[in-house]
Amino acid sequence: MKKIECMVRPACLEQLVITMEKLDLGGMNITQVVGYGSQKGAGDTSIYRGVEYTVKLKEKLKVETVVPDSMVETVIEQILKATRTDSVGDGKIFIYNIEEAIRIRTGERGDAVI
Amino acid sequence: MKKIECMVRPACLEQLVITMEKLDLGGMNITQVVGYGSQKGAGDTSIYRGVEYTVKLKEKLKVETVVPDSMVETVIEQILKATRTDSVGDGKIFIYNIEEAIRIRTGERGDAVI
Amino acid sequence: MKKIECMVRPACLEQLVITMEKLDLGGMNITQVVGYGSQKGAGDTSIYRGVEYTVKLKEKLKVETVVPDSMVETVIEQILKATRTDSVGDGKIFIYNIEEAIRIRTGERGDAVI
Amino acid sequence: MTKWYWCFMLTVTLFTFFPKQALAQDLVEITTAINTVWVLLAAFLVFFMQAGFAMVEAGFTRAKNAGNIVMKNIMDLAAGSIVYWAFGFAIMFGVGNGFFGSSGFFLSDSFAHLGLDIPTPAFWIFQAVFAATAATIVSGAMAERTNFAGYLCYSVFITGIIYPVVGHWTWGGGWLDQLGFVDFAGSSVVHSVGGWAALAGAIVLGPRIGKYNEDGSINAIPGHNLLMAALGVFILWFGWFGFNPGSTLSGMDSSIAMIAVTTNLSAAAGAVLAMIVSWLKYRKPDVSMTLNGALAGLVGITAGAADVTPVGAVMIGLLSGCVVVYAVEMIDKIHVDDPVGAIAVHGVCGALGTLLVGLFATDGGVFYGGGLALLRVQAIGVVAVAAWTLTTAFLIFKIIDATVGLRASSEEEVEGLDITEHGSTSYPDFVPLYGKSFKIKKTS
Amino acid sequence: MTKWYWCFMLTVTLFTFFPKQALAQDLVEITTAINTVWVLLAAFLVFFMQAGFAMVEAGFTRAKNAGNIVMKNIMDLAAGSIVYWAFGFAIMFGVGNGFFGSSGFFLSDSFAHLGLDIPTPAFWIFQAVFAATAATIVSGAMAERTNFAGYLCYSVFITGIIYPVVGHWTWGGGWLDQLGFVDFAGSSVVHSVGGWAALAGAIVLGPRIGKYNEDGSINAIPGHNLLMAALGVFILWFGWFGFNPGSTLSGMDSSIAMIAVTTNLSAAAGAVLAMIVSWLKYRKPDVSMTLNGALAGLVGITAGAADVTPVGAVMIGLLSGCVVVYAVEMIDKIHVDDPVGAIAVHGVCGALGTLLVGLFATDGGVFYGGGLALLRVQAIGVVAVAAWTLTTAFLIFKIIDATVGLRASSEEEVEGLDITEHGSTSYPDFVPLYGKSFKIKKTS
Amino acid sequence: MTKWYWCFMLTVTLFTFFPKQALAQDLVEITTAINTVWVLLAAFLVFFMQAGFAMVEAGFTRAKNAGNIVMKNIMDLAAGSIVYWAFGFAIMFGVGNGFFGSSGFFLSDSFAHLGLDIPTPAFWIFQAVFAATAATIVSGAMAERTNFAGYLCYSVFITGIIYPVVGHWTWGGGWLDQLGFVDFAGSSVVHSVGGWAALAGAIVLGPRIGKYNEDGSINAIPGHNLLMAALGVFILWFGWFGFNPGSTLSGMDSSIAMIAVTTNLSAAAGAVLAMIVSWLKYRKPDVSMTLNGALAGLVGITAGAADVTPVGAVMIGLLSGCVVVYAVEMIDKIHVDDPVGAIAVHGVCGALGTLLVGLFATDGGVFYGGGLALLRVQAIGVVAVAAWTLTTAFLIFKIIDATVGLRASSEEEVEGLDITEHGSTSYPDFVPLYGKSFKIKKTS
Ligand SMILES: Nc1ncnc2c1ncn2[C@@H]1O[C@H](COP(=O)(O)OP(=O)(O)O)[C@@H](O)[C@H]1O
Ligand SMILES: Nc1ncnc2c1ncn2[C@@H]1O[C@H](COP(=O)(O)OP(=O)(O)O)[C@@H](O)[C@H]1O
Ligand SMILES: Nc1ncnc2c1ncn2[C@@H]1O[C@H](COP(=O)(O)OP(=O)(O)O)[C@@H](O)[C@H]1O
Repeated sequence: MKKIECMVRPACLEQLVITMEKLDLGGMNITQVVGYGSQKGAGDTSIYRGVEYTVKLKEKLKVETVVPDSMVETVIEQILKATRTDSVGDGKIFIYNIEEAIRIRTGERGDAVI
Repeated sequence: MKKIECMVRPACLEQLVITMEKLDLGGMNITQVVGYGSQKGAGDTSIYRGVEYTVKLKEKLKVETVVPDSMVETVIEQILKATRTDSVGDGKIFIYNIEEAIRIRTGERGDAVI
Repeated sequence: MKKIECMVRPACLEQLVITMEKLDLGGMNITQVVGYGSQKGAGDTSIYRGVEYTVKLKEKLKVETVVPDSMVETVIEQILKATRTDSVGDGKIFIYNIEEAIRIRTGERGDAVI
Repeated sequence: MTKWYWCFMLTVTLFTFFPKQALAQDLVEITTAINTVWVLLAAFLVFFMQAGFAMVEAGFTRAKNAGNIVMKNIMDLAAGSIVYWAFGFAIMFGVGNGFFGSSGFFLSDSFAHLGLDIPTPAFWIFQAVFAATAATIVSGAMAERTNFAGYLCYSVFITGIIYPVVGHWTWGGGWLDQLGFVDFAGSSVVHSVGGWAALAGAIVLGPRIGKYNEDGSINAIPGHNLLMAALGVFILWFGWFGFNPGSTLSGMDSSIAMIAVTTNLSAAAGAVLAMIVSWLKYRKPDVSMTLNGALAGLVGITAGAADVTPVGAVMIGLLSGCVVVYAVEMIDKIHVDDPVGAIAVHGVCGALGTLLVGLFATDGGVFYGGGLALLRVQAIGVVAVAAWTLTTAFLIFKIIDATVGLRASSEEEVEGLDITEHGSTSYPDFVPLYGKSFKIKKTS
Repeated sequence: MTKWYWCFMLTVTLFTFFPKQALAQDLVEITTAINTVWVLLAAFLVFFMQAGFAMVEAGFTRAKNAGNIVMKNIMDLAAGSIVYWAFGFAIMFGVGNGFFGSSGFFLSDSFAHLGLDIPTPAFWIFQAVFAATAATIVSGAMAERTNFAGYLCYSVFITGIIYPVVGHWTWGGGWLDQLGFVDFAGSSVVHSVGGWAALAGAIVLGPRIGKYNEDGSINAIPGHNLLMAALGVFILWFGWFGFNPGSTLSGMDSSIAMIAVTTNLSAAAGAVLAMIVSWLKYRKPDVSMTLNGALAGLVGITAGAADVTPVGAVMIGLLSGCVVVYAVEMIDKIHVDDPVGAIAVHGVCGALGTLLVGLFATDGGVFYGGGLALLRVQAIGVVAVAAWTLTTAFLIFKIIDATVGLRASSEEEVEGLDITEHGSTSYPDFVPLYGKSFKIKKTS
Repeated sequence: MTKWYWCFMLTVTLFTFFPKQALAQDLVEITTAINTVWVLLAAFLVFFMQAGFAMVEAGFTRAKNAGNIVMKNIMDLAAGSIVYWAFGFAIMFGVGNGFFGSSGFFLSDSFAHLGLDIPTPAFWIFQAVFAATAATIVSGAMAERTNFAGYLCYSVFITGIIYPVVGHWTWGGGWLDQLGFVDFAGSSVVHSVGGWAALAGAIVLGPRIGKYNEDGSINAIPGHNLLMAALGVFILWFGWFGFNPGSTLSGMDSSIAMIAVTTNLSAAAGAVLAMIVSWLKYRKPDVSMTLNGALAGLVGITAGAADVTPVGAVMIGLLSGCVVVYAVEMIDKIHVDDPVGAIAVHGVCGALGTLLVGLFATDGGVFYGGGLALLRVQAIGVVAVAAWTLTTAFLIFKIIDATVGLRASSEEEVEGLDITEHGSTSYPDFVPLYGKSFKIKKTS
């Protein structure tokens, strides 16, 4: 099993959920994060009460889903399709290994639960 | 060391903390997430100002704790005990490997810090 | 690639971002979490409307950054510098392996994207 | 019959009828207008207290029930207005016996027997917002676990019967009135009625899940928005300037100024002392207790606002501010779960304030040489109001519980009443993110 | 010329001039004072409705646009006050023809032709806050996607021209007034004007991104803070007690009391019925619909507040509360995106309330034996107001769209207008954490 | 002594005493009632400004200090009311010399020397809420870093001494009054006093941690809830209609209408110009600056509300709205950390408004041919108020700092004053989740 963790723009969420649903993925989790990347607040100078400041951290969503090894590439492809806008700040996808998964409701383990 | 990451119902938090405390675990982290799983909003049609909509994403808590390899099974067992309600939406537990842990306060590393 | 995940005090965020920027890291993510560790609410008894209670969970920030293997030690060192206050509750750093990273904007993979 | 006689008669006649009549009529119109303007504006201020109650109650409870609390408050006001128009007002102020009135349903009959200086509708609206206040006090104590339909049933009963009967006793010429019971603006009639009904409701309902542990120890369930709660208290304090000074029903009555002063001083003293007491007891000045203290001072002074001196008002405020802290704790200790402190603030301090009139009233109070007569009457009133309200409210809640159902299921309570009762979330953008609840496609 | 004659003459003279004069003058001063105090306090209450609108509109929309909504509301009031002082008031109440006035710009000329019992400035401020109300209704329907500069342009036009012209027709002695059109406090003049302008605006703008799917199905975009929206509704209800009773322009007029009663009963009935309808239709009592229902009842009664009985008021409230639910749905179904329901509440229920005067007015209403005459006049008024407002507003919005730009870019809309239009975030601590937006160093 | 003589005498006598007396008495009672009703309602509106201040200050600061700000505001009002009753009022309005009064502590002596048309208690409550306003202005500038006990000490001093002394000078018959100083409703007496005390407090305290960098550059610390701040501004604007028109102390005074108009126009102009200036300077119309602009217009007009024309009011508003933007920046640039802009709004614009009376007063203003005499007196007043307030406030803050302690420890400040000072969290459900702070078992 692999966890696919991607940082995406909040506006992409709806499309992403639709995509995931079509792939019939077992599930996913979404977390509100603030991110810092190549964007680095470039060009985004705001002013609050006369003080100029750079918004260094952008609101992003972290979407995590655990999938069987076999599905990893398909999922990546679909995520790219759903979230790519070709402009800086689109985000990243990270993949890492999950050793075990357990469904709390039943206690069962393995690929079947995800 | 392993990280045990579980997605649970918000209502289980109190029981979970009590459990963790009894196990004398080093620590844990809790994050608010919204999840999407087998529940898939089934049966949960809401209406806002005359428009029917499905609540696709459920509020869950992500609870993470890093434990020595030896404790993994015990912790899983206890988590199951604390959070299992036998109804859809109970959540999942994922296990993965942590290569190193460092206590910021002292800089020390290894199993001792967790 | 490794992910460096650290739980730190909210007050350290600014210093941490400055540090990261100096290291010229590709990016990072910040999540609000509540943590439970050696602090265990010790000494922090609050009272709400006549009822004494212990604040078991402390607000922390989870800062995650994915870096090439070569940079791990430097980054750890810098994080320690930025966030260490030598008092209980400083937090932990966890390191784990990331198998792949993809930049959504371009689809490119590998160390180059982070 | 000489000319001078005619001249004299003319003069006298002119004086007797002409101008006096015109003048008298003009003056009556003018004083009526002043009284009407005053009573209406006071009624509007009292009306606004509904917003204060909603904010205090929502602020002192959890985010997952905010919408439900708002609904209960709006219905206390909306359904309450209709019910009070149809029944309540007739029972309270209609011609009747010493216990209840029975004429004037739907504002149909004359209310001339009241001898009002203002139009009946002005009196009605002032009384209607009072009735809504009594009703809405209860929603706070029953927050976060009540079945909405059940609550609605109760709301109809308190505005239609429980409150009007007590009102008739005291303000409608009933037996307490005839005893000489002093409850100027309703420490007992409004606040204690609300507070004791809240007590009955909280007992019948039982505590919220997670409030009390098996070993009897108590958990804190902090309210979700202290800033809103504080806004609510400011609004209530503001509205109270309609509640008390307005209860003269006359802008011509120059005591309205002193009533505003006693009201303000008592609230101030209540807030200060509740803060100090919480500081001493808990080592830190507690925000929510201080807010309750201000309300306690306001409730306490309501009975005697027109009958005490500023010094008396400060004393009443200090006592109320102190008592409320202990009352909140005590009620919690006997495991009656009142999330907002309504029982302590309105029930206990309402009774306290009514009794204190017997001590501090410049006319008849113990401290002003009046002996114990007034105090005894006040005590009778307090007991009678408590007995009537607790009995009827308890009965009604039990009946509702057995029929419509009073308590939400534990699943509903855990999930939050906003979603389960109303299918909505009060803060969809925050807990925890944007777009959490969007529809993809009905068929998917 | 005998002495008694002189004596007689003296008596008569004294009576004729001296005291009467003094008295009459005193009495005029006094009644003017009562009227002035009343109108001013009513104006202050109406002013406060701006806060209510801001809270309702912000509460019913998403957090990322809260600051933008606040800005639009403040500017409707601030720019509106200036514009109404410079132009609007002159067009509405200046000497003119049946269609518009044309004297008294900048409050310069005399307004003696109005025959007011109050000082002109008192009348002006009462009217100015009405104008601001009409303007601010629109901001809700156009929320979350409007270019701020474009909105400002529109705001100037509605307060300067669209609203004052309708006002002149009805209250300024214009043609509708002469027809016998009854719109006591502005169901049509204020609320329908706002509502129809909102309709024009929402049509020209188009829906928010993500509101309607390609297959025509509708998505819900829940408002971000129901508690704030509820507070807003309470504030509006409170302010309405200035809006309607204040519209007598006289505290001496004893009907103010009954007007307060009809206003309150209609609002109450509206809330109750909207709740019931939503309960039946959606299986759960909907919070936001109930809130809209209260407002619908208030808008509905505004035209006839002084001309109907309490029973009539309840009926008008029930009808408005029912209609508003269906109107909200219908407007959504034809894909006009009105995030807060302004068109349904103010446009539809404003027109409905105006028509219902033709049925329920005790003097001239169909149900009181008045025949169809009044109803016909009311219908003419409703149609005329709708035609004028829709035409001019549509035109103005189109012109703004073609010049300044009316719609925010889709990037701006997705990002949120708070950041893109104003460079600020309304809740920086919550979405999602402290210190999110701090400056490290200008040069870094 | 003929009969006609008697008849004549009778007539005259009747006229002289009888009716006139009765009439005069009635009329006095009536005008007193009108004045009392007016002053009381105005006082209630001013009271409500406390809620506005609390919301503005909490909204413009961080969530972790919201409860602390609320506590400071409530105590300014509650403790302030008690202190002003005990001392302040006597110092301000008691019989005394040109610098302070010294009779009437605890409202004990007669205040007949004031020659009021209203009962003393009505005057007292109106003045008491003014005193609370002056006090509460300061809490904003000292927000997020002040020791609560230290703040309480200061609060007692400003309501008990600093403010009453200035009040005595100007409104209590003191030396400024005798010079002909015009400060109708307190641009200087209330707002500048608050603003300069805020300046002294902010200087003694020093800036919040993280506000200024070592290289002198400035960081923005955005307020946590702009919607609440906006609500606060609406409430303040609403309350100001009590503050200014109420300061006639007479509802019979027909200038109350014009005062309401000038107040509103100045606020409107202030908001519009602050928006425009911020738009030009920062490329985007700034929400918080616009809100400050409205307040600046209100503060600016307060001195001259009764003495300027609508055009003058608009000019004063425009100037205030412009100046406040630059003042906020300038104060930040000299590293005085004022999170809510209290010094700029109340101190600077209060002084500005007082001076502008010397230009725009129709009676004596430079632009109305009055020469420089009035302007000079106004300048003397401004300087005197600033000198007195800065000196005494600075002294008191230094003494408190050295004894009770004025600044919270840096740990407390970082953690947030809600938790460290009051042991509570204002938004436990949001930052970041439900049930964050529950008790598991006392013994565990
Ligand atoms: N090395 C990294 N570790 C963790 N998160 C990252 C990293 N780099 C980027 N991110 C996340 O991805 C988001 C977008 O990345 P950014 O570099 O700004 O855009 P792009 O990928 O288009 O160059 C960032 O806001 C951050 O949340
Ligand atoms: N493959 C997955 N990856 C990540 N999180 C998941 C996955 N599947 C489920 N979850 C999380 O677990 C929660 C509960 O899962 P769900 O499938 O609804 O219930 P159950 O496990 O009882 O079938 C989801 O809301 C989601 O947060
Ligand atoms: N085993 C663990 N797994 C996950 N998070 C942990 C663990 N131990 C500690 N943490 C996180 O680190 C934070 C600080 O740790 P704590 O033990 O209180 O302080 P210290 O590291 O100084 O002893 C905790 O609040 C929690 O968020």
